[in-house]
Amino acid sequence: MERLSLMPQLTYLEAISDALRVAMREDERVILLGEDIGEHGGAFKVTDGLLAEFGAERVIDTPICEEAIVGSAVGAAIVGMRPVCEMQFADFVACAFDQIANVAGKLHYRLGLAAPIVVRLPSGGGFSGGPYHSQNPEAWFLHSPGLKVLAPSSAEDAKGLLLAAIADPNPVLFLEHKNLYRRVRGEVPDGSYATPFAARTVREGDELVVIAYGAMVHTALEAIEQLPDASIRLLDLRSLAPLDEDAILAAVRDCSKVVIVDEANYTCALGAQVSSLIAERAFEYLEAPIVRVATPDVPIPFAPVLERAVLPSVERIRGACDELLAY
Amino acid sequence: MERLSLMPQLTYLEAISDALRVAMREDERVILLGEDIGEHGGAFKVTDGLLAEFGAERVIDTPICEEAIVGSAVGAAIVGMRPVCEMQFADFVACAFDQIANVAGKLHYRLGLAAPIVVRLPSGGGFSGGPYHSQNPEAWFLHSPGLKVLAPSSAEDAKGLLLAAIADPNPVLFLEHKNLYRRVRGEVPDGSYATPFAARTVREGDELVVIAYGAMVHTALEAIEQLPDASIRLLDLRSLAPLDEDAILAAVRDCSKVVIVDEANYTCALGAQVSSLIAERAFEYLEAPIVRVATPDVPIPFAPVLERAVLPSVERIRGACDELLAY
Amino acid sequence: MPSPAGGAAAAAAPLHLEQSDRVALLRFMLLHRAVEDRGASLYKQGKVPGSFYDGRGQEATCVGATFALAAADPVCPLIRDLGAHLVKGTPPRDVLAHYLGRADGVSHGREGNVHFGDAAHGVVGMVSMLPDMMVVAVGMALAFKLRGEQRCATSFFGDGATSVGDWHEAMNFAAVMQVPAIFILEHNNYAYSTPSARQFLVDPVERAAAYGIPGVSVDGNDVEAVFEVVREARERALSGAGPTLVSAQTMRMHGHGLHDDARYVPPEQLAEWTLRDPIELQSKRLAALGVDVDALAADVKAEVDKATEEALAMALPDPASATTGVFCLGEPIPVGSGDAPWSGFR
Amino acid sequence: MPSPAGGAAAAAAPLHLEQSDRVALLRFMLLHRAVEDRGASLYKQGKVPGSFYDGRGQEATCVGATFALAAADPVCPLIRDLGAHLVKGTPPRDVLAHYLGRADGVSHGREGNVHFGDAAHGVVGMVSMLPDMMVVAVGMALAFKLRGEQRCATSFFGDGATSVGDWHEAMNFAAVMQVPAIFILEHNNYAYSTPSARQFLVDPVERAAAYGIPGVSVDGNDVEAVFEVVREARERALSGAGPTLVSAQTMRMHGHGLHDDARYVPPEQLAEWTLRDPIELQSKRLAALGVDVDALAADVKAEVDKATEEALAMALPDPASATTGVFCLGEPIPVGSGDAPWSGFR
Ligand SMILES: Cc1ncc(C[n+]2csc(CCOP(=O)(O)OP(=O)(O)O)c2C)c(N)n1
Ligand SMILES: Cc1ncc(C[n+]2csc(CCOP(=O)(O)OP(=O)(O)O)c2C)c(N)n1
Ligand SMILES: [Mg+2]
Ligand SMILES: [Mg+2]
Repeated sequence: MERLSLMPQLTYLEAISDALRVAMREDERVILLGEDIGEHGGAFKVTDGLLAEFGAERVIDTPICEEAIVGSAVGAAIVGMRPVCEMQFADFVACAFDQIANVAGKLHYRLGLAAPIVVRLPSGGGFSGGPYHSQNPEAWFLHSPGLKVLAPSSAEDAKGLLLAAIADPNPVLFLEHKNLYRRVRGEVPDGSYATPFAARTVREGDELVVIAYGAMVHTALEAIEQLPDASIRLLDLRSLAPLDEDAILAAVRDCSKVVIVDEANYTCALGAQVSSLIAERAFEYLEAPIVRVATPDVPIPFAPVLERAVLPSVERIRGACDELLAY
Repeated sequence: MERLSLMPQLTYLEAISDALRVAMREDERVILLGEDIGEHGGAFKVTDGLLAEFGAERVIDTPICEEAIVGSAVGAAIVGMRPVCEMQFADFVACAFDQIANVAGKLHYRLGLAAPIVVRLPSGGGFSGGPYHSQNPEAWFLHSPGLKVLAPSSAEDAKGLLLAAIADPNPVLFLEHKNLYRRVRGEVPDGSYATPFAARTVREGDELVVIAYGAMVHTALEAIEQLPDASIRLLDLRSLAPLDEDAILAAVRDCSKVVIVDEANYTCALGAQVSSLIAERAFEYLEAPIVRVATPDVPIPFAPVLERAVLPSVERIRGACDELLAY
Repeated sequence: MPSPAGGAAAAAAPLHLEQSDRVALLRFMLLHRAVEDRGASLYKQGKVPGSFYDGRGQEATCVGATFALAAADPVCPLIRDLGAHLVKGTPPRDVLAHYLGRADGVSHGREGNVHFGDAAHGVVGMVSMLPDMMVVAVGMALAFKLRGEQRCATSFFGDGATSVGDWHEAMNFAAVMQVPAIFILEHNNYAYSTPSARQFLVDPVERAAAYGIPGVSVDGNDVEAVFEVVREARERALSGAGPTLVSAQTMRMHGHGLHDDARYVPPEQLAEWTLRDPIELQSKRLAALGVDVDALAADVKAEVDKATEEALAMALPDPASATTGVFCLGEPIPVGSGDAPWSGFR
Repeated sequence: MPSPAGGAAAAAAPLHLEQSDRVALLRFMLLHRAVEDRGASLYKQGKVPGSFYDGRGQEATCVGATFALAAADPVCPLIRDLGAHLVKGTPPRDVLAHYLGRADGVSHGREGNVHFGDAAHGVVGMVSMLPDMMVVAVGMALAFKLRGEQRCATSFFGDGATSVGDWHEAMNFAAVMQVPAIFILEHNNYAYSTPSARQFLVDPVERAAAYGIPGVSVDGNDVEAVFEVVREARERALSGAGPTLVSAQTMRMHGHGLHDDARYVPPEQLAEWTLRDPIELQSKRLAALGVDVDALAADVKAEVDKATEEALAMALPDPASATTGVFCLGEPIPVGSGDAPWSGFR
C-alpha cells in the first residue's frame, strides 16, 4: 500500500484509540461498555479521552459483570446500536463465555437477528502477567460458530481492522496484544478506512512460509531475519475467522514447507486448524512435515524465567525453520 | 479383552449409572451435584435410584447455578471429597466455563492443589435437540490446560472410564453422548475396574485408519462395514486429553492414509489437533491428504432434515474413505 | 398459598381496560392454550420433532403482561410464554409451522419447541441458558434510554432461573443504569423437578429492594391484575424511574415438558390450582358481563384448526439451507421494525 | 460515612480477646503493612516482576477476621488480604520470595503478586476472576457439613466483586444448603477506579436477608470489632445456622495497584480516612494499656528485614520446571493438612 508521508506515527495502542474515536465521531450508534473505561480511560488507557469527548452516555463505565456487559451489548445491538465492549484483560472473557458463545454467536442463524457487537480483548503474555493476565483465548471462539475473530499485529491493521469490526454486522472478537500496545508503532492513515479480513504477506520468500498472527508476527520476523540466506515468507493471518484459506494454501503451494506459530496453548489452537487445512488441501505441495511452534499446554507462569520457557521464542521459531530448511 | 459370559448386558446409560453406584459404594468421598438429579434421577435418569440408596447428603439437588455447581465441587474436592457434577445438558457447561477453565484447570499448576472433580456432560446431537441441546463442547476444554477429557463410545468403556475419572486426582470432563444412552448396549463387567486413558483399536486394518470417538465411532463403523473390500482400521480415541499420540502415530505408520471424524464443529476441533500431530510427526508415512469429516461451523439445527445435513453421516465418512482409498 | 385468584379484581371493573380489551385478553389466553394443545397432539402423533414444552396454567401472566406493552416494546419470552408471542402478533400458523420444523416457520427449521422469536414483531427468541435473555433485555432498554425513546424492554423468567448469576448481573446493572426494563418472574413453584423451597429460602421478589428496584407481587393467574402491574411498571420505566421486578405467582400445571410425568408434584397442589385456572377466571368475569365465551372459544378453535392445516401443508426446509445464514451479510434489521397488529394496550 | 473508628470498641475491653491476642492483632497488621511496603520498594527497584497490589488501610479486616478462625478453617483471601496469609502462618520470607518469583516462594514462580496461597496452612490462593473463590468456599463448607466437621470456610471479596454473577450463586447456594461459610465483603469504596455508587445503588449487605442470610456491618478498620463479628459468624456456622455476610467498611488508601495514581479519589476522602488508620487505632488502644508499640514495630521491621534478605538470596526457578505439575500425579493433599502455627483464635 502506497503511504502518504504525512501519515502520523502511532503506537498500536494509539491506533486502537484512534479507531474508537473515528468510529464514534462517524456513527452515533457506536457506544463503549466496560469496567473503568470512562474517567480512568481503561486499565491500559485505550479509551483515555473518550469520555471527555463523547460523554458518559456513550462511554459507559459498568459494574464488574462480564456476562451483563456482553449480553447488554447484544441487546443494544439488536435494536440498532453498535456497542464495543472492553474486557479489562482478555482473560476475563471466560466470565462472559456463555453470552458470547450461546447468545451472540447463534443469534443470526437461529433467528435471523444480527448482533453487531465488538468485544475487545487485551490479550497475550510476555510481561509476568501470570496465569490470569496473559491468556490468548481466541481458539475457544474459533470453535464457536457465528463469531468473527481478529488479531492485528501492526498499528495500521489494528486501526483498520477495528473500524471494519465495528462496521461489520456480526459479533467480532478483537484481540489486541498487550505486548504490542506500546512496543509497536507505525504509520497509520488518518480518518476512516477498513482493513480487509484477510491475510497479509509481511515478507516474501519461496523456500518456507511462517504463518503467524498478533505478537508472534514480530517474534517470527526476528527469527527470520536471523536466517538471511533462506528465502522465508511470513504470512500474517490478521483475521482468524474468517480464515483466509486461499492465502494460506497459496503460500504453501509456493513454499512447500510450513511453520505455524501460535502464542496460544498448543492443543486445538488455531495452528492446529491451519495445519489440518494444509494437510487436507495442499498435501501434494508439502515437502516436509508441518511444524508447529506454540505455548505448551500450561497456564502462563509468572516468573520471567518460566514465562520465557513456555512462550514461543525467536530461538524456537528459528530452530523450527532451520530444521525444515535442512529437511 | 476376554469377556466372562456372565457379564450383564447394560446400555451405555446403565453402565454410567452403574459406575456412579459402584464408586459411591466404594468411596464415601464421592458425592453428586446437579440439577434434578435426586428424586427425579436427572433429565436422562442417569442418577435414578441413587438418592434412595445414598441419601440427599450425597446426591445433592442444586439450584440452577452451573458456576456454583462446579466451583463448589472444586471447593469440596480440595478438602478431600470426590464430587461428580452433572450438567443437565453438555450445552450448559458454557455457564460454568470460568470455574472449569480458570479455577479447576489451573489449580494444581499454580498452587499444587489437586481438584479431583468430574463434570459429566450429556452431549451430542441426532434427535432434534436444536442449537442448545446438541453441542459437543470438548474442544473448548482441550484448549484449556489442566483438564482431562474423556469420551467413551461403548457401555464397557463408559463405566470403566467414569470409574477411572472419579479415581483420578485431576479435574475430568466426561462426555456422555446422549445418542448412545439407550442405543448402545454391551457386556459390562460387574464391580470396579478402570479403563485406561488410551485409544482402543475397534477394528484392524492396514490400508487406511479412521480416527473417531464417542458416537462417531459407531457412525464410522457403519461406514467401514459398507466397504468390505478395503482393510480399514478404526481407532476409538476414548481419552481426548491426555491424547494417545503413540496409538495415533502407530496407526498412521501402519495405514498411511487417515480420515478423522468429529461430531463437533470443524474449526479447532480435536480433529484439527490430531491432523496437525500427524502432519508434524508422521508426515513421512502419509500417502495421501489427511481428510477430516466434521460438523461445519454452524449451530446444530432443529429440523431433522437440516440436522442430518450437518452432522457427519455414514455417507460422508464412507465417501471420505472411498476418496482416500482411490488416492 | 395465595388466596383464590381474582376475587377482588373481579369485583371492580379494571381502570385501564375497556370491555374489548378484556375480551382480547381472554381470546389470547384461549389461543395460547389451543395452539399448545394442538402442538402437543401433533407431537404425540410424531409430527413434531424434538421435545415439547407448554405453559398450561400460566397463560394469564404472559398474555396480561404483554398486553400492557406497546408495539414498540420488545419482549423476551421464555418457555411458558407462548401468549407473549401471540399478543405481539406472531400468527398461530407460523408457531405451529415452527413446532413442525417447516421452512417457513418462524425459525425456518433451525430452532425447535419454544426457542423462537419473531424479531419483526419485537419478540426476541429465547436461548436455553437461563436467564440469559434478562441481560439482553437490559441492553435493549439501555439503547432506548440513550436514544431517548419512549420504549421499554421486558424479560420473562421462572423461579428456577433466579438462582443463576446472570439474573443478578441483570438486576444490578439495570438498577445502576436505571434502564426502562421490566423483569417478570413467573413463580410457578417448580424448576423442572425442583420445588422452589430448594431453589431459594426467600421469595426473590424480596431481593428487589436491595438492588434499588421496586418489587411487586401479583396473582399470576389473574390476567387483568397482571396487566395492571405491568402497565404501572411500564409507566415507571418510561418516566425514567428505572426497572421493576414483577413476581407473578402461578403454577405449572403440566410436567416440565411432555416427556415429564411430574410425579414429584403432590396431587393436592395440582387440585388446588385447578380451581384457579386463569382462563376460567376470565371467562366467568366476562360471562357475567354477558360476553358469549363459548362462541369465542369456538372461534379460537376454528382459527387453530385452519392454522394447523396450513402449517402441515408447508414445506420442509431445503437441506442446503442448513449451512447458510450463520453470519449476517447485509444491513441488520433491528428488532421491532415490522408492524405489530396485536400491539396490545393502546 | 461511618463514625470515627472504634470509639465504642476502644472503651470496653473486648470480651473474647486477652491482652496477648490484642497485641497479636496489632503485630499481624504491622507485619502485613511492613511486608507490603517492602514488596513495593522491591517492585520499584525492579526486583519484583509483573504488577504489585497492596491492602494499605485495610489490614484490620483480614487480620481481625482470620484471627477469629481456627487452624482448621480455610480462608480464600483476595488482593487486599495479605494479613490473612500471615495469620494463617505463611512466613513473610515465603511471601516475599513469591513476589520475587523465586523457586521456593509459595507458588514456585508460577504465580505472582497477590495470587498465592499456602494450602498446607489452609489458605486457598485466589484466582483473578472475581469473586470465583466464593463458590469454592461454599464447596469447602459443604464438605465440612457433610462430614460433620466443626469447621467453616471463609471468603473475602471487595465491593466491586458483588456485581458479578458468581457472588449471587454463592450467596443463594450457600443459603439453600445452609453451609458453614463466612462471606466477608471488604467495602473499600472503590473497585479499581469505580466508586461504589456506580457499582450498586444499595449496600450489598442489605441483600443478605433476601437470601435468608444474616448480614452484619462492621467498622472494617477496627480489628477487634471485625474479630468479634467474625467470631460470632463462625459460631453461627459451626452451630449449623448457615452462612453469614459480614460487610466491613474500610477504605483503599493506595491506588488499585502500584501503577495506579488513583487521581479519581478525592483528596478529602483520603484525608478523612487517614485519620482512621487501623494500625494507629489499635496502637493507641494498646499504648493506653502500657504496651510498648514502638518496640513491637521495631521487632516487625527486623523480622521483615531478615525475611527480605533470605528471600533475595533464594534461587530463581529452573526453566525446566515451567511445564511440570499441570496435573497431579500422586494422591491429593487436602487443604489445611499442614500445621498452622499462628492458628488464630483459640
Ligand atoms: C443455565 C441453565 N441451566 C440448566 C438449564 C436446564 N433447564 C431448562 S428449564 C429448567 C427449569 C427452569 O425452571 P424455572 O426457571 O422455574 O422455569 P419454569 O420451567 O418453571 O417455567 C432447567 C433446569 C437451563 N435451561 N439453563
Ligand atoms: C470478573 C472480573 N472482572 C474484572 C476483573 C479486573 N479487576 C481486578 S480487581 C478489580 C476491581 C475490584 O474491586 P473490588 O472488588 O471492590 O476489590 P478491591 O480492589 O477494591 O479490593 C477489577 C475490575 C476481575 N478481577 N474479575
Ligand atoms: Mg418455575
Ligand atoms: Mg473495592
